Amino acid sequence: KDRYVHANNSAYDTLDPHTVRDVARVASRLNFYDGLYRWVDNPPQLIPWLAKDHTVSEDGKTWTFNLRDDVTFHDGTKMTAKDVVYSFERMLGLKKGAGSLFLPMIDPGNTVAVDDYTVAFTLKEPSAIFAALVPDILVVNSALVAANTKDDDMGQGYLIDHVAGSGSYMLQRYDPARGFIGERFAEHFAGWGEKYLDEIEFRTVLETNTRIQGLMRGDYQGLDGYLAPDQVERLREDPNVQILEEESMRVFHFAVHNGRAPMDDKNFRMVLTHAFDYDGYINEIMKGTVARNPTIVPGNLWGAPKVPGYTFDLAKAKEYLDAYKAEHGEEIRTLKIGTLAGFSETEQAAALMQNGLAQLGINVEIESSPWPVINSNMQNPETMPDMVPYWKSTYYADPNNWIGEQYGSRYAPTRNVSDYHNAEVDAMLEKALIITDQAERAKLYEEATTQVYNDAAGVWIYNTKWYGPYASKLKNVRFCPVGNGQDMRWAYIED
Amino acid sequence: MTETPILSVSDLTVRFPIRGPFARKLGEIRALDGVSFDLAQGEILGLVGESGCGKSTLGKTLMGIQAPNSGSILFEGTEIAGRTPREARALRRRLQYAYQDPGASLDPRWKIGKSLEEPLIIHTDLPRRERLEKVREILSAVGLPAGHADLFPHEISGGQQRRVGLARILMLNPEVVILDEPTAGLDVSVQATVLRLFRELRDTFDLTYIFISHDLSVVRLMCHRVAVMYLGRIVEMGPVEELMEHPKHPYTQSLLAAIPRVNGPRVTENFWLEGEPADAAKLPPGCRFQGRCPHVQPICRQEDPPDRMVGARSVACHFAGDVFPPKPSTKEVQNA
Amino acid sequence: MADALLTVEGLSLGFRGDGGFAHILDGANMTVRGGEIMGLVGESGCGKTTLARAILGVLPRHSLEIRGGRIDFGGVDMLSPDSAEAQESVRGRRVTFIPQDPFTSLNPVFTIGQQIDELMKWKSPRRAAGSSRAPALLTPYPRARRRIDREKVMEMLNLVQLPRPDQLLRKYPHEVSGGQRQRLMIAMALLPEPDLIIADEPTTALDVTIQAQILGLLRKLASDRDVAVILTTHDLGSAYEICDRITVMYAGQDVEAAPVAEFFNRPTHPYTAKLLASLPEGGGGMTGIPGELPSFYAPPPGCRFQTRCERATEGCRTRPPANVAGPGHVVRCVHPLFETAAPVQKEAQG
Amino acid sequence: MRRLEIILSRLVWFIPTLFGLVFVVFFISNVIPTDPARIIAGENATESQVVALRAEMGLDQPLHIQFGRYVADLATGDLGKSLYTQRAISDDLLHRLPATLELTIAAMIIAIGLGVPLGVISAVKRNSLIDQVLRLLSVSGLAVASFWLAMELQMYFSTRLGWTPLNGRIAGWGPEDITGFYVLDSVLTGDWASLWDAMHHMLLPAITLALPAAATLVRFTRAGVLEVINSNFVLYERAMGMPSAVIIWKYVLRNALISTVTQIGLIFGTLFAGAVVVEAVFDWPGLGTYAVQSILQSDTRAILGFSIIVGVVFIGVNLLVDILHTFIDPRTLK
Amino acid sequence: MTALKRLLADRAATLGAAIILGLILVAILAPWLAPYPEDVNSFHLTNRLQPPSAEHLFGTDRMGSDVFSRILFGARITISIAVIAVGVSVAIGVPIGLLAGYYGGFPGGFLMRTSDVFLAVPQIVLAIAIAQTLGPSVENVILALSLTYWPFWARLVYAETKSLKAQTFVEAAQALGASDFRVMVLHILPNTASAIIVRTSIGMGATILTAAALGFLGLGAPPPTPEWGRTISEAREFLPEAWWYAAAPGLAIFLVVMGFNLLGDGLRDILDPKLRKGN
Ligand SMILES: Nc1ncnc2c1ncn2[C@@H]1O[C@H](COP(=O)(O)OP(=O)(O)OP(=O)(O)O)[C@@H](O)[C@H]1O
Ligand SMILES: Nc1ncnc2c1ncn2[C@@H]1O[C@H](COP(=O)(O)OP(=O)(O)OP(=O)(O)O)[C@@H](O)[C@H]1O
Ligand SMILES: [Mg+2]
Ligand SMILES: [Mg+2]
Repeated sequence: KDRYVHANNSAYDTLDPHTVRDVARVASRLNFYDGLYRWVDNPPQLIPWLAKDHTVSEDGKTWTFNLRDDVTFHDGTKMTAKDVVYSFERMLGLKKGAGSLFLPMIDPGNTVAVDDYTVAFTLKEPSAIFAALVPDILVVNSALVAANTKDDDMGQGYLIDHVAGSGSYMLQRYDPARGFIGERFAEHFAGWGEKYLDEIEFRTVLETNTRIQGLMRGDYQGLDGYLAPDQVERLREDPNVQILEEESMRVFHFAVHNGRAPMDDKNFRMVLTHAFDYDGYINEIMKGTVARNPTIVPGNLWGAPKVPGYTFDLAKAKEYLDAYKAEHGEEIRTLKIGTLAGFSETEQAAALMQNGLAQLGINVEIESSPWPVINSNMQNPETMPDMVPYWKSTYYADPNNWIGEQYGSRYAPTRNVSDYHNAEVDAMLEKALIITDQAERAKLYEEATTQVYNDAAGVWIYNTKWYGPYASKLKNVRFCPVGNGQDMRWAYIED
Repeated sequence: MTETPILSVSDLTVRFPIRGPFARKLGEIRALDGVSFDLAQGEILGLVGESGCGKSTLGKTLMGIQAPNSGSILFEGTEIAGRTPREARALRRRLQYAYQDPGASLDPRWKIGKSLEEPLIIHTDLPRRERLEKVREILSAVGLPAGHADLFPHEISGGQQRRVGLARILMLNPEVVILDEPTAGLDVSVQATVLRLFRELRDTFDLTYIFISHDLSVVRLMCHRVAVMYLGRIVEMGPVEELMEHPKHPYTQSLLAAIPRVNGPRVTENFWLEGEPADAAKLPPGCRFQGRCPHVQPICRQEDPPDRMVGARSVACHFAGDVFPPKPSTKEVQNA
Repeated sequence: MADALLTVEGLSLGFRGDGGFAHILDGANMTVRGGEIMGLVGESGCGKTTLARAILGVLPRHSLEIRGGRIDFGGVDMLSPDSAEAQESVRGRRVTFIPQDPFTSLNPVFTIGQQIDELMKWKSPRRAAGSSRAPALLTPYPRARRRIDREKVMEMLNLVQLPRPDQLLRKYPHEVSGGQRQRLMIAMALLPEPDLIIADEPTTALDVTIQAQILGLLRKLASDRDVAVILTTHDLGSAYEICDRITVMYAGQDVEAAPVAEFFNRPTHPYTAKLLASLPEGGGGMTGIPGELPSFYAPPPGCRFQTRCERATEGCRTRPPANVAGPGHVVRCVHPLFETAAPVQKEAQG
Repeated sequence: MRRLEIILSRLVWFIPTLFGLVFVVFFISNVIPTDPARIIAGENATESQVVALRAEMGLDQPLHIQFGRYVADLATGDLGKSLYTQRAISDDLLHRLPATLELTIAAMIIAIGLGVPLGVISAVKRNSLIDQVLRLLSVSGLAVASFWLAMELQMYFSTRLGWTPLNGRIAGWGPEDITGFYVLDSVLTGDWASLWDAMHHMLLPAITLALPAAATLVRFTRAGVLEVINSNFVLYERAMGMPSAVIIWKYVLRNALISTVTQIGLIFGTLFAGAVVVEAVFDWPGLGTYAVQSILQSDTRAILGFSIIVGVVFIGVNLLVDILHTFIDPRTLK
Repeated sequence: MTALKRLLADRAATLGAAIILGLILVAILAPWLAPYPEDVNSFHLTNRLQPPSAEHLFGTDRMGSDVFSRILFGARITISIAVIAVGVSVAIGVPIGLLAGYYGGFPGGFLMRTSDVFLAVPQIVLAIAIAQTLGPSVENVILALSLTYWPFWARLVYAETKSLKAQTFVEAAQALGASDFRVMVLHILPNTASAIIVRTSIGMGATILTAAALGFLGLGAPPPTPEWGRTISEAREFLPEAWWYAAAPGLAIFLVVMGFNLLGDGLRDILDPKLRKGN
């Protein structure tokens, strides 16, 4: 029996596919559940999954999906349109995870089962990104969930540690403190290749160092993909370990508070963009494992403009600073950078920025907080620190995920945390959201992004490469930035 | 002793509750149970009794350190029981208590001189120079070299500590001093010098003493009158010689018989008293000596005997004057 | 005259501490014969307890320094570490101990019965000689012997007039009164059927009436069983009560030893006389002995009383020999109050 | 009965102390700068969703009303839901409790087995070389930061030498779950391989945890023995010629243990607390790891729950110690 | 004077005192002692994670800074955390314990119950709860430690006061007519001093350990503060290769805590007459 043990850097505290939508807990969603479509490969590609195909109505509002008729859930029940409707309404009802992404586009009650194998969604207005979100419509076994619903909780109590899905693996054991074990679901509709993993175990191992040691010792066959370059380097030297390398879409940048002095002045923001040692950071701290990304949009995605990128140039920064001072006076208050506790790259980036600004006579304080704290602070312009270095990951492979969400007024203040408002940019972003022609959309995004770049609305640093550390024996890991390489149905072990 | 007594105590009662968990009262110790006596100016009243019979409690209650449950204490005609702290403080200057353990009554971190100075700081406005002057005077009065002012309590001997304890009290020119077991734990040779000191100080400073002791022979040497306590009560009181020669209470009788006396008859061989004092928390009804008394009668188990005057003596026994110690054994002690 | 049971000869020892060497015992001598009650008297701090503990071998080892002398109990050298095993079998069996403070000398967390059993397990007279080689903690207490021992214990508890002994055995020490505890200690001292009991101020913690009971009991039991007793006390009255002979110590030296009557009526050493006079009943009840004890760190050479003695001369600067002042009465003084003679040869060996 | 009364009077204190604890921790944790509703609502929630959720959770109520609700829930054993995972905190904590208890008990056993005898030896051989060495070691044991020691031990014994497992409680999924204590469960089910594996995994974390505790015990036992060894009853026992092994290991130790037992109660608490960092290093799936995770996720409610459960265990253990005291020290019943 | 002499006579205590003196000197003189004082805030990214060498005694860290220099500067943080937190705890705990012990009764009981509550949870747990609530910073660590540590002193002083209050010399002072304030401040407090000093010395060590643990958990000072606990947690990522990175601050903590403990032990022997007699 072939087993795969994966060491994850955070806990699988819930198996409910509809309440969370983060990369940390993607493995349970991908391996236990199926969506209407599925993202695969890199660059990400949508392939039909539970749905065979779909059509969009003339007005662009009604999306009709034709479902497969050979899908069974783990308990043997056949999957029908009813399950899809139930699942989607559940997502909207829970307002968590992907549900809250759909809520602005579609109201509850607008999803209907046309027949047993046809589902229709009627949106409030045409949406260019609905398609990108379709893989998030993970279908649960409605009968099973309904049977286990207590006090109108929509089965939350049940699904938190049970699986009611049709996915490639069936839940065998689960312990929120340790992780889960999945057993291959032989009757999966997509069938299985020649070789496959009989059992997958996803285990929580919080310590990076322990994960690495465990992989080298053979305790684990795969790790959570984000490793510091020093660690990647170390793993490379181990003969039992292979490092898969992929282009990724995870842009590391400083979100800068554009609404607060002194950053409300473009000259000062220019100071910031020129005060960061991009090369030092990328070449030394990241050991060259990442690529410079001059804007918020990943360079390997369509819609990214060709701009040179700002450089570390204190002389230039000084000029901008002088210009700023000529207008606003000598005095510059101490700036505050919020970092993510436990994510040393953010700390090191902050320290580097602090160092650069210190040489210009600007004082910076660093405050490190856990992600939930800083995240909730960022969502309020009052409490948003002056700068926050963090990553913008791929939730769906569309430029809107980056430029739209980070700098469009529609997303302020929840995801546009920079308090950046530019009517021109907004107009372009809004237009790109409702038209479906990719070429035209690409142009709009390039323009909008260039505008934001010229405004120096943030300090954009790099686009992550993905390094997948796996046991050498593990083959055929199909990496996709959306699933982070954790869709295990394709992989197998070769002795 | 016809003049009004300097101190007059009547029916003084002190009880200590015994508390268990939840502060529940489990019982009480009758440390003082209706104690009455008068003290004349210049008199030395001895107070004897077994350990735990309430001698110190009586002393401390007179002092005002311990509040009585009931009863009155007249000091020169004024009631001092239940005074406000301020008034009590004024009175305390003239009524002082010398602790049983003089070493422990001195702050271990203070030099002798500083401890002696303290009463003056509290009660007078004397400038420092005069205070130091008084300290020197008093040290020589109790027979200590002035250099001792710079020593710590643990650096001097027990006898010297006792002198310091006295000196500290004398700083306030008291009239009545309660000496609590002033010779306990001292060797006979040291004891003798300490006793002489008390005598001398009494003459010099015109003091009245209450002399608490469990050593009858010392009491006999020092006191005019003696009160014998047993489990919180004065069971016999009277002039010292008379009481010692002809004890009337069976307890006094046995107490006297228990003391080994050099060249006297050997008492231990046929000492008649059996058992130990009853638990102060569980006194039986009736006489508190009933459990050990060789003359016990039914009435003793029912009624607590009142104080009876037999001659110059008050005795708390139903049969005072009628009972005598068992005859000492005829077996003569071999003497040289 | 019976042969000496215990002989202490020229015992000289002290403790090394922060302040230097405290020379506590300086050539101390004592002889106890079988069945006699020997009073060891002297003022507080003169070394009574130290001498008693030296015999019992329980002086604090780390600071102790023995400078010379000898303790002999029935042929066993009680001082030399070489005869540790012989000492072990003497202690608790042939020599037992009654402590000063019955309140703290019993182990508070074991019942009285457990403690007596443990004692009898090791020190019962019925225990076969030549102890087993098993580690002490694993040594069993044979059932048969335990039964007999238990009977003897009950007998003894009755003898010391402890009421309801069976209940008493189940009690913890804090549950019985001081007088009863001291009776218990007497019983425990007698149970191993020893030849000598060392009682270190057994009544100072007790009241006079109880003291009278205890002293009487001790005297009676000791003479009934022909057990010798060393009774240390600073209460001359108690010593007078029950002792056959008395040894007086001053500052770590024995100064005079005499039969009890001689002692009180014909004190020959100036110190003894002054001590007796200091008693409240004595003539000097308010005089005492002027001066203070010499420091143990720098004692004067020779007789240590010389600093307070008005008869002292140059000759006192060497330790006087034991002169005979009467039958069984020896004095170490250059200027005795009564005439003394140099000892005859035999006495010196005694 | 006296003992019952003492136990009851201690139990009566349990409730107000616990209440006070909840009070303190609750109010402290509500100074928090985060908005729980926002965390629960998730990144994609709109402002109105957050407001609605806040109302639903009662977070718009004044603090004292929130506190009242919390206490009322607590009385039914409900510690609320984790802000981050939405799981019932009480379930999470109870689920992890056996892991931590198993580790702390193992550490306790090591600490007692090491600390008490060494303390006795150190006292008996006072001022000797062995005493000096033991004293130095015990001072060192208290000076080491346990998280650092854990890291260094792990680095050396697991990474470099490979003698011990790297992390976790067991290699596989463990024995059948009966009590949640792997050692116990493997014995109950006769799963000897798991027993061995579980103990092997426990070795390093338990030792790390036990070291400071053992050091404390050495010190307290030494002091206790020294105090007792100079007492009159030991003098008496020695004068009566009792074998010294019996005196030391039976009479003296039993008395010295009276104060040591109190220490053991306190130490258990510190072990529990020490588990926070040691578990984090060894990825031990217990309360400590949970606490660290909750810290990283700023899951106030979970930390509140964690503090309360540690408080309960700690107070409970001390209660137990008090009760034990009435057995080993008869004087308490006086 | 004599106490100092006795202290110097105790080898362990002298060592402890020397270590602490050294620590204080290092903290004060850090800018002069450190080979690369500027490395606290500046980086040499090309020089990252160098093993110990002549130039870098303890090697370099993830930003290429000199670990040794940062450790020296870390002493300042450690010292100020310990001194302030313990100082505040003493300032709160001692008066409370004194008043509660002296007056007893309901207020005394209440104060002690309050401290019971704080003692009911291991200190680090409470400190974690507080520090994580307030957010990570040195000030908050100090606040958390002070809030959780004062009961130790309150307890200690309470117990001492209660037993001293029962002592004859206190009663004697009262009997002489001394006011409560006088008795408390002049008689009782000085007699609790040695217990407080001993507890404080050992408390410093414990505080440093707790503060380091908080730093390790990410609840302490923000980067790039050279606080020792956080340095160790930074270093974890680079183990086992960069062993020096974690070893140096770990040893520093060990040494300092050891210093306080040794001193505390020594002081206990010297100042506590009860134990002195026992030895
Ligand atoms: N503060 C107190 N609380 C409770 N009980 C007390 C207190 N003070 C004294 N007692 C009890 O009151 C009784 C009398 O005590 P007191 O100290 O007066 O006796 P005493 O005659 O002086 O004894 P001793 O000769 O031992 O000094 C004793 O049983 C004692 O235990
Ligand atoms: N372990 C020791 N170290 C140093 N000095 C000691 C030690 N034990 C006793 N001493 C000193 O030896 C002297 C004699 O003490 P010992 O206890 O033998 O006297 P004692 O005659 O029994 O006195 P008491 O009548 O007070 O019991 C005292 O001055 C005492 O301080
Ligand atoms: Mg008294
Ligand atoms: Mg003695």
